[in-house]
Amino acid sequence: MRRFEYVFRGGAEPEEIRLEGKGDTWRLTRKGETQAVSVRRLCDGRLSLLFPDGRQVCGRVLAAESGEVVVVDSDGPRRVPLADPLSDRLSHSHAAGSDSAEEEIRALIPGRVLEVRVAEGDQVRAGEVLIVLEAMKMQNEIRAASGGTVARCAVSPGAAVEGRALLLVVRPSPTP
Amino acid sequence: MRRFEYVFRGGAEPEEIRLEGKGDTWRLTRKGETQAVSVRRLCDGRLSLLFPDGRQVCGRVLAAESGEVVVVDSDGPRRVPLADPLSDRLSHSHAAGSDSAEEEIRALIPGRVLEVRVAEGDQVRAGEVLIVLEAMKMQNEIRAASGGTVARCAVSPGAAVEGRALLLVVRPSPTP
Amino acid sequence: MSSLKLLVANRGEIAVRIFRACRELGLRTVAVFSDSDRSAPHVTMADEAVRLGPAPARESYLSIPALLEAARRTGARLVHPGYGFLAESAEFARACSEAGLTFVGPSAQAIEAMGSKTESRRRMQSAGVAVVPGTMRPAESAAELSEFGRRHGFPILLKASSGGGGKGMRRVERDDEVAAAFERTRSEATAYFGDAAVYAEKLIEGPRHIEVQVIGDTQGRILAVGERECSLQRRHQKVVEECPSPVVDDDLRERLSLAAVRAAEAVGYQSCGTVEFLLAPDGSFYFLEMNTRLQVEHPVTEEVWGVDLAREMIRIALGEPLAFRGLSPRGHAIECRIYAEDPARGFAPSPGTVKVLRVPGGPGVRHDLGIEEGGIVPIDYDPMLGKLIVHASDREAAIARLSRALAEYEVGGVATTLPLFQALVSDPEFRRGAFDVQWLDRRLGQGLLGPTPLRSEDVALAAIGLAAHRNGAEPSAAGSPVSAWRSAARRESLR
Amino acid sequence: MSSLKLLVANRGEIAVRIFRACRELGLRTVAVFSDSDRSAPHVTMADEAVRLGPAPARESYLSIPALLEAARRTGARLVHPGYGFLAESAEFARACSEAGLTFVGPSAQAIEAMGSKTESRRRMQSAGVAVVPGTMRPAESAAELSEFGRRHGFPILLKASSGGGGKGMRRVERDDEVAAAFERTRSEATAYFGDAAVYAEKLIEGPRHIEVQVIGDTQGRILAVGERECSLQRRHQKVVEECPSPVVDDDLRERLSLAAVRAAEAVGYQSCGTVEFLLAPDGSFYFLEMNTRLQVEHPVTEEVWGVDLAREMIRIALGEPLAFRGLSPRGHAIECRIYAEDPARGFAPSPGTVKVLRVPGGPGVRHDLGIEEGGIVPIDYDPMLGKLIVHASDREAAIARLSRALAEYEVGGVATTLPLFQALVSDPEFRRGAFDVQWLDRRLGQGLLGPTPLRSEDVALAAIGLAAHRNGAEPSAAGSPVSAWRSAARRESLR
Repeated sequence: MRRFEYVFRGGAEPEEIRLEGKGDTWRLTRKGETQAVSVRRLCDGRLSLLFPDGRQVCGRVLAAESGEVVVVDSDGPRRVPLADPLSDRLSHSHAAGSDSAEEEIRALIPGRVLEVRVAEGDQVRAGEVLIVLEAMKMQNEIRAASGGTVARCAVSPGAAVEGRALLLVVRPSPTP
Repeated sequence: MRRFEYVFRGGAEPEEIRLEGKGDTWRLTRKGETQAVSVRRLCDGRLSLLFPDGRQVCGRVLAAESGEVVVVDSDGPRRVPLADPLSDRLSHSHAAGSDSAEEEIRALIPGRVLEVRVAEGDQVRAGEVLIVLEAMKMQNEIRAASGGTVARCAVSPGAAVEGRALLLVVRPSPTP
Repeated sequence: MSSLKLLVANRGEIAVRIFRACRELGLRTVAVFSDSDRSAPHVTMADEAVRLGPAPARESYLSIPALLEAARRTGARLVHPGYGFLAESAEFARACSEAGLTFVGPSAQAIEAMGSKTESRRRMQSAGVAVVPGTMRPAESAAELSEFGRRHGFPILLKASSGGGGKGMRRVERDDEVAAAFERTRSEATAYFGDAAVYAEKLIEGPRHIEVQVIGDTQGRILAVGERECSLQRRHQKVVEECPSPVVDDDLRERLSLAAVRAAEAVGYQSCGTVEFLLAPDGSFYFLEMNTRLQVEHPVTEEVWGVDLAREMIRIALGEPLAFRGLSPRGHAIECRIYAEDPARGFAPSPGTVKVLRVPGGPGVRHDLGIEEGGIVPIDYDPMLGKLIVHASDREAAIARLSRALAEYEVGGVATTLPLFQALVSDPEFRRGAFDVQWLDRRLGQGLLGPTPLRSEDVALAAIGLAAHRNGAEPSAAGSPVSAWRSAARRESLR
Repeated sequence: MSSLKLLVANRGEIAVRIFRACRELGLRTVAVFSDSDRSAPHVTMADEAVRLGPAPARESYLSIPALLEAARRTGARLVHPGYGFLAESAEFARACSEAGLTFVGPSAQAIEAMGSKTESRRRMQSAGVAVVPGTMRPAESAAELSEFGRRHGFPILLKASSGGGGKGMRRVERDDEVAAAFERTRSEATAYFGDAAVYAEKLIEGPRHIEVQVIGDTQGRILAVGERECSLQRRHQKVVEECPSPVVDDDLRERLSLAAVRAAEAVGYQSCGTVEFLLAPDGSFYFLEMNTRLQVEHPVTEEVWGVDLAREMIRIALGEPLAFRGLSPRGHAIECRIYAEDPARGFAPSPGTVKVLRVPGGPGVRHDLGIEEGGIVPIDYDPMLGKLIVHASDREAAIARLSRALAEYEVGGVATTLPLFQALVSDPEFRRGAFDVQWLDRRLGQGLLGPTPLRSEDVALAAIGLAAHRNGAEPSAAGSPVSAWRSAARRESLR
């Protein structure tokens, strides 16, 4: 008998999910209701879940950033805000205290800087285009993940950058 | 530098094949002629060979009985009589001395015996149908690999047999 | 997506095929499975799934009570039998309707009428469809058979009434052979089928097996959708099917279609079905039987006639009229049935795990498969992995395409019939379309599968393959082998 | 098999596509590769292969000397450029003929004539094919542009002569904006293309991108083979193409075809080519440009019109006449370009290793892929993995089929544009066919890719996936995981 506990943050309130595994069957408890799920791992790594009422779902479970899991099934990839209580507390407290943490914006892959649309000190909105990078013959807009102030600008137009190279530093504005 | 030697028995005479490997390149020597072959292993286990004159072949190499190798490429699976000198000598001398060795005929998979077309003492020709087995809803004819005399008959019609179960023993007739 | 649910009382490629049609129609899919199929593709692709029982078919896919219970539990309103298993069981069709379920197929009456050799022959004759001359009912005596032979001319064929699939048949050349043959056939019939009844048919020499696809809707419209060439058989089992037949011209197609529609009308047929004919070299043809279900080889008709038969069959069961008035053919299609059988071992079954599955792509290539890489071919059921179907502008182009596709096709871990098809596509008689129902068995006897000559590249491949292993650190592809990637993927899927 | 050899001066899915056509025509295939492609599918499927040079295209796939040398070494008589790279280089076409090679494409003259915006416009006008009103030649002054705007009416579009792919364009609403816009466009043009030349065009509002497939043979016959709907573009890059267009009726098709054939005739076109038009909401259309090559989206035409364009293109280059008189369309086809780009990250390129590749099967599903599972998407070239093409009886059925196929499609290891297509098939405006060339960019801005709601099954899947790992000994499928099988297969392949 194996026991596990997770916190799901997809709803209004954090929700606790409990699991008890035995052989190919897992007892899943949500909102006080428990059901026995038949589980098989396919040869390509996917899991097939069969619920007591007959519903079947088959998909792959991938790790994402802490506090999230990516499931890939017939609807495509989707992020599930789920974590064990410890990492949940960590990532959550982190999120809470991260108002002043600076956001480092880096190049995903090697390329050439085409445009730099902001300067140090500029106020930027979440989703605003900061830099246009050319890589794999494509122009890629690099956007701000959250609103804030450009604390540092590490590159200029025409510059060639390596993968993971630092491009900008944005200091998030305090969350209201 | 890695060196290997093999005996190829596809032709009239046994032929020696020499190989010298260095990085992704193998120097292959046949009939006194040597050529450098560029070799890559693909992610699914196939090998791609590129010859100096530009010819490219891509296929999988599987082990078969000693003294043979199976190659699977765009023409489908094919047996190549190739072995290192030692196993070549072994399998060959074995073949030479195997005139009197009895051939045990076994069921490939579980099934039910439908017909037994021979009795102990019968003379059988190579390829002759000895037993008809029903398995996977199919009738399967089990044939003699070589000509000889039925030394023993271990089953009778209607019998259920397990995989690898002994069906018949055939004593090969001396090779002329 | 509607909440209407369809349960497929089957497994393998046909269950997958029908589920795909359901997806496209917006129906929810319900799979059933035996203990050896819990992880099979038809289960893992379904919206819902129900266990029927242990592996043996009679305890799972043939268990009518278990199937009805599965439908009840999931609230499925439609039940599709696929082919094989209970597809031609009037009892199952009747049980479904009695349980208030919609059986996706013809009426139990139509199944029954066509299920009986003698009854169907009777109906065909009264419908004016030619049948092979024969003693309708079991013969009382050898004399009866001699008399039949003298009237219709020898050779004649003695058949066990309960026989099938080529078993319990005996050819009789001359009158003076009848008595002995009658006795032998009776005893065999008793042994094989526990039924001594034997009847006689006129033997048609060098015949082809041609079948016509029919569709009838609940409004009473019945259409013929061209013929299929099914003469390529090994031991009376279809191996390769084509549409159209290389020997059927427009006029003959017209006459075959007319006869097929008459046959379907004779039983008030309201679904997809197939009327099988024996075509004699002189162009005359005779009704053999009607398959009251979706056929394994339905895809070649779909490709050439541009119709989705699986879809239409479901729409008809829902009471919808045929979605088209008439159809016209385009190009030529060929289907290869890929069985887990070893051509090098007399086509012995080769169950096991499919370790490698690389399938061709590109234009005019279709896959109806019931297995995935890493999947297991269970020993309990028909060993067909699925079908490769090619379609091109004409027969020659289709054969070229098939040859190209086979060169890209690799199945590892189990032996398959792929080498048979590779031999066929380069056989001059096959390419000319010059074959009858016995041709393939004859050709196999003549060494169709003779050893293919070794190219020097193959010898090099074998030698370097051996060496590359022996010396461990063998050359690797750009990146690491898939096995590593796979396990990486699995690690990630679990981190 | 003839000893005639064809070299494809390209890589990826188009090289694979052309090699398949060669196989079916009985031609020997010669691949060329850069250092990052030694193990790529187009190499491992070819009869012969030659290294061109290092990864960067200008040192490999763009190196005319290296390509000619490869042809010389292998004795290839035909050279097919595919698309991209040197496909529209008159210089390459000329170099091939001078080297005594048959270039599988139109004449260098035709490529040149259609390669120049101004020259092609001139020819179209004299051929009586409507073009978008514009100042044919680079403007000397802003005044010139104002005058043009006043004559044809605002808004107008300023374009850099050397521009393309949507870069270096500027919309001008009113006369008094012209001067400033002219200056800004000139400076951008200089920065981007090192060429200050700027011209003006009348701006067509809410246009669709419709193109017509043409084929001309060396006997001088030129046919139009229907249109393709290519309005679904992201930042001026085609993403999804259809055949036929949901807004083109028989009459409009007739007129488009006539114009396309005139355009091809104007340059004596003898190959497969595509004439692109801008279709205004009022039904008027204007010649945009002619692509003198095989198009990425050629498969949708092949599926609907039942013609093998890649095959015909080669036959024509061999001097053979078109294999058909006329063709007729059947059903509806849709192509999705699967790029290694991450929709969740503003479509940033996502190079890397394709760890998982599961593709759909069944009726009406075609794959033109340039990569295999375990393969690497190199950073040096266009990030398209390949194309998914579906074909069904009508547009609604084709969309249902596409939706079904996407549900079966999985690519792991690199992010792809598959989620974009999944969002599209359920978008009401896409389903109605109500879109123009700007629609997709607008729709993406409006959150087309909004987060899909989580089902309780997904949460269970996530939780059990985590747990099953944490506790190591997780449930396994019947049999062991493929990774194990794979390595087993590898062990055997080395024993």
